[in-house]
Amino acid sequence: MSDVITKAQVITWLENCAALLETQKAYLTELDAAIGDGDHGLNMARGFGKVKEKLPSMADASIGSILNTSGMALISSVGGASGPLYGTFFMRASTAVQARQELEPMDLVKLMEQGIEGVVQRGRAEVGEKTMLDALIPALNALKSQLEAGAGLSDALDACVAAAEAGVRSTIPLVAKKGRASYLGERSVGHQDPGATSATLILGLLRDVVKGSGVS
Amino acid sequence: MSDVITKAQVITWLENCAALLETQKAYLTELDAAIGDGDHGLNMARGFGKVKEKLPSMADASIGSILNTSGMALISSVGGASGPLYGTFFMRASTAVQARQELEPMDLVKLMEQGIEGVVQRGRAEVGEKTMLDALIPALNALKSQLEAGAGLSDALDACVAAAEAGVRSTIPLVAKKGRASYLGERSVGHQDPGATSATLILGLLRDVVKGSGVS
Amino acid sequence: MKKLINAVENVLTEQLQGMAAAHPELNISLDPKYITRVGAPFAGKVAIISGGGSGHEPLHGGFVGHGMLTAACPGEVFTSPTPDQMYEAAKAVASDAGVLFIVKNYTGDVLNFETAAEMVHSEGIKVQNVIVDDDVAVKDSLYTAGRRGVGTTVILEKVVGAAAEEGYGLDACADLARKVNSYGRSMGMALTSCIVPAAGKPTFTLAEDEVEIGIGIHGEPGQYREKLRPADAIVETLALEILDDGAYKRTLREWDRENATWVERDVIDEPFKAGDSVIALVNSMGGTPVSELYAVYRKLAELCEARDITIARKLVGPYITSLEMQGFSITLVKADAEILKFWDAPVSTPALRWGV
Amino acid sequence: MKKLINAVENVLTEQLQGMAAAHPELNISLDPKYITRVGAPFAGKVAIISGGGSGHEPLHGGFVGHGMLTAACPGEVFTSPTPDQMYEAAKAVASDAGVLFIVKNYTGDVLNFETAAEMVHSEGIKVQNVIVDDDVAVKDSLYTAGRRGVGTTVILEKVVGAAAEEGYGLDACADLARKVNSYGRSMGMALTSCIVPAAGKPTFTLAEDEVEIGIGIHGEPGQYREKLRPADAIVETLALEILDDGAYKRTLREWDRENATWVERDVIDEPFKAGDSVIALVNSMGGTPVSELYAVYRKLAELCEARDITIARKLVGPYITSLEMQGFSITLVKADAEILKFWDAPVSTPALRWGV
Ligand SMILES: Nc1ncnc2c1ncn2[C@@H]1O[C@H](COP(=O)(O)OP(=O)(O)O)[C@@H](O)[C@H]1O
Ligand SMILES: Nc1ncnc2c1ncn2[C@@H]1O[C@H](COP(=O)(O)OP(=O)(O)O)[C@@H](O)[C@H]1O
Ligand SMILES: [Mg+2]
Ligand SMILES: [Mg+2]
Ligand SMILES: [Mg+2]
Ligand SMILES: [Mg+2]
Repeated sequence: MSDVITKAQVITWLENCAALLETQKAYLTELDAAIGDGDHGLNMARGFGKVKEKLPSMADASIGSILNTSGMALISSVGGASGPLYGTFFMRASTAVQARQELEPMDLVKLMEQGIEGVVQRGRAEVGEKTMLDALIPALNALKSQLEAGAGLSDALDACVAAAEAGVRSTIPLVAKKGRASYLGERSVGHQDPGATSATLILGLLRDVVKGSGVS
Repeated sequence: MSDVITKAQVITWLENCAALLETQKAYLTELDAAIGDGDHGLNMARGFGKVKEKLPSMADASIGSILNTSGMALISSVGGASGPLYGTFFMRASTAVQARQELEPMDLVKLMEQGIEGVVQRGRAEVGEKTMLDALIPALNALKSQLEAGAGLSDALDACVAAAEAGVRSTIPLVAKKGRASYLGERSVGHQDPGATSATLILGLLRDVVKGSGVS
Repeated sequence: MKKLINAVENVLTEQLQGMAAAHPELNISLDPKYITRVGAPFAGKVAIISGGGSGHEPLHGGFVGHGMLTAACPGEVFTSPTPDQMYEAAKAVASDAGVLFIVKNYTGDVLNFETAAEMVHSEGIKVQNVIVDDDVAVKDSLYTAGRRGVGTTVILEKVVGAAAEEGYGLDACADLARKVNSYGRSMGMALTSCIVPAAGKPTFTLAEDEVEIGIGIHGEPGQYREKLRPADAIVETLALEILDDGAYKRTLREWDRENATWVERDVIDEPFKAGDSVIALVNSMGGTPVSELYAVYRKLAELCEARDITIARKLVGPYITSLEMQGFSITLVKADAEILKFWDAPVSTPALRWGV
Repeated sequence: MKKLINAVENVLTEQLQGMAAAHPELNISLDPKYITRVGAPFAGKVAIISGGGSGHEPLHGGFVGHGMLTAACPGEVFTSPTPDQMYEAAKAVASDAGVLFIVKNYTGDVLNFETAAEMVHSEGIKVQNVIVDDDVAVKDSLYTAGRRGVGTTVILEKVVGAAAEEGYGLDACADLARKVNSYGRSMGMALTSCIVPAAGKPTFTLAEDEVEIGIGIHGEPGQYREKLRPADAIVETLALEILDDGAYKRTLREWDRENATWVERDVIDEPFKAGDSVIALVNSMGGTPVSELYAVYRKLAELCEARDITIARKLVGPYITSLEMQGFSITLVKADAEILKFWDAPVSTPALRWGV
């Protein structure tokens, strides 16, 4: 593998997201049923299903445009809290890469930084409140520090996904302070956050595609 | 026993009705639940409870007035189909005996004739339609024919009650054609009519009082 | 039994007390129980009085007010009221124009209202009774007490109440009521049973996949029980029973004021036919939410259109209920110009309000 | 699951089709889903748009009409609608006077409406969002997403809709909406759960003698579960939580039209006090019949009177529901002259109608 991410890889990644979220629908929904309203898996599968529908018409578009279209598809089809958050993530991420046809490693950092900034601005959550940010922010930090320390993209993405996975586990003992789960107060302790879980699945697929282990 | 019915006996009879219908509440209600709406026992107990409340103030009244007051109490407290029917029975019966202080055997016949005529006029039912008339009309016929044949009051009342009891049993195979039970059509077959049952209980108590076996 | 009640004996009284607290425009007597419009009697206007067992709310108390009922008499739950209730209510609201009793066709209601009519008449008050018997689930009147009075009652009370408000006399009100009844047909079904507070347990039980078709409004058994089908199929069954019902003939008993006696009247309801306009009521039995009623309305509208029957006006919601029962009923009343005019007239009651 | 539905996937679409058939005075778009008043946009009048998950009928679609909402956006059952619904609805009904978004405080609703506001703004349409957060069952806003938006929404939509009808500008409408929200408090309870069609089984289960206190409107768990008590005791618990609730402080995010950005606003709701007049809503969660609501109203009126709080207006019935759930909620909104004037103003919607 080379140290750039091609447009074809981005498209494969999004296709793989649609496939995986469909198979993980029940799992994510179950996590959400414990501390939310039991629709996160349905929401994500529906949303990425819509993203997948858009991809064929995007063959000639830039990466920025692909991400933007994906974000809009998520926003208009997911609903709930996660729809505008994931949608904002992708739409903001697109502005970091604009008309590019392939991404350098540090583009990925910028893309995630801007996406996460959008999620924070929209959802006003911070790390430790039992949300998707508990996976996304450690993942970004790991990616960035690895790349800055000179690691290759592949290793940096391994560290990124490992941090996201640790972040997901870190949500288990937390009391939710944002979203529906917050109404449960102490009763949210002991349950893994569904949004952090879906975020980690999505990052894992990116790593797989970049490392060439993802299905095309 | 003599061959007249005294006012005291009438009062005892009505008191006994209140007591017996209270104890038979569940039984009558169960019969009604099978082919009606399961309230006949409640209705009758409530109604004769009200009659009993009125009796103390009736000590100096005529038999006609006692029956009339009882009928009015039934009408204003029973509700349902049986309320106006039993109420009408007593109010019409009262017109047959007016200011009397005691009743000759043939007075009882007249009283029942007029009462039943009221029930028929109000409810427009006839024998064989699975109503209280299936007990009342054979009972009247037996009473009248026994007395006309020279029987004493006691024997005539025995025949009267026996005919009512046979009448109640005769309702079991009938298809109801009047009242709520009629909506069941064929499904009403095999069940004993609650109104015929309560009428027979009431006639039985009259016989007992007249024969001196009723509690005072 | 899970209900918002205190002691079972006080259910009705406390609900009426709540109604009185919420509606100062109503006078509510608790003994005997009746609900009247504040300000009644209204000189020159016929007083419209209805009544029946409780448990069908908002019927009838929720329809007392300007342009509809002058008084309502609530019996115990699913038990007809007693004549002293109608008698006292009539005395409270009757003007010189007289009193019209609207009576749903159940033996208990019919007999108690008849007794009341005699009592009211002997007070020198002009009184007339009219019967509502619109439930096509009851097929014949030769072998039964006749069709039950159900949803048409709501529409009749609105229309005749408006006519009385406008100054129709007693005979004109009674004629209009007879017409609305003759023009109206209904049928209902239950998804679940209901619990009469005094009984404490469901009146009947349905399996998780069973429904009861052709029910009345008292949790009484219906025509038959069947497996739950899609809404469209159920609506079609009920709507076609109504739309395809043939001429219905029976004898009704009415008070003859001149001769102070009861007379029999032969009545025939003609079937619906292409070109008719109707008022449609899609009614919840109490526990079915309005969202599901719209699914019912959707199919009903389609079926009416296919038969060239125009739904000129409609009412969708809980209007004649059986406590918390889930299920629905459909009522169609053929609507001519007179009926539509009075349907559209202002009404202001707890449950129906427009134009004021 | 016993419901009057056909295929689970079509529930919402078919209910909207039924609504469209029943209400020609509404335009109903099915993709994306939104309901608008026929005739909109209305020149010079602020368009009032609300929305939220479905399953709360008649909220919000049943409140579209003269004197109330200009448009409503129904999401999937218990799921917030998506921004394209609000965006299309706004484009369909916005006049020069702008658009007010009424948003119940759930993270999903808030975020989707925020996204929509940005989209609508970028179309050059004046837009303002206001939040309803009145559920006192949620105690703090520091550690949660804040109080949920429940019953006050109904009263706010009526009052602000009337103000818009009378020609209030966008800022005036928004100020009035903020005031109504600040003046309103609610709390609810469930006797039974409800079944989301797509789920096919009850969201939670309660034993035959258990109730859930402090529920929201999505079948989410409440504050606590307890044994069924008499109605009076339950009403007292809910009413006192509302009447005795202290000052409630939180930060709300609102759209700053000038700077096209989001700003935070600190808001404090003052407690009720002796001498206050209120509008009271006694609301059915869907499956509880109006008769039981009157038992609730009876006790509520008593408790208000004891605190010298006057119920100036009231609404008793199913207005903001959770499908077929049995239970009720109480909402009290302090009512000043401005609020009462707009409450009394004419309204003509499928679910609320008077004066026209
Ligand atoms: N304010 C927030 N900031 C970031 N993420 C949030 C926020 N609120 C909720 N989430 C995420 O959204 C997830 C729930 O999404 P979903 O179930 O699809 O929406 P909803 O809660 O509206 O049903 C939570 O698990 C959490 O990770
Ligand atoms: N038309 C009628 N004529 C005579 N008796 C009748 C008639 N209709 C009903 N009944 C009697 O009334 C009884 C039912 O009374 P009850 O249960 O108290 O009233 P309801 O049927 O209104 O609940 C029936 O068992 C029957 O004997
Ligand atoms: Mg969720
Ligand atoms: Mg009975
Ligand atoms: Mg009865
Ligand atoms: Mg959700």
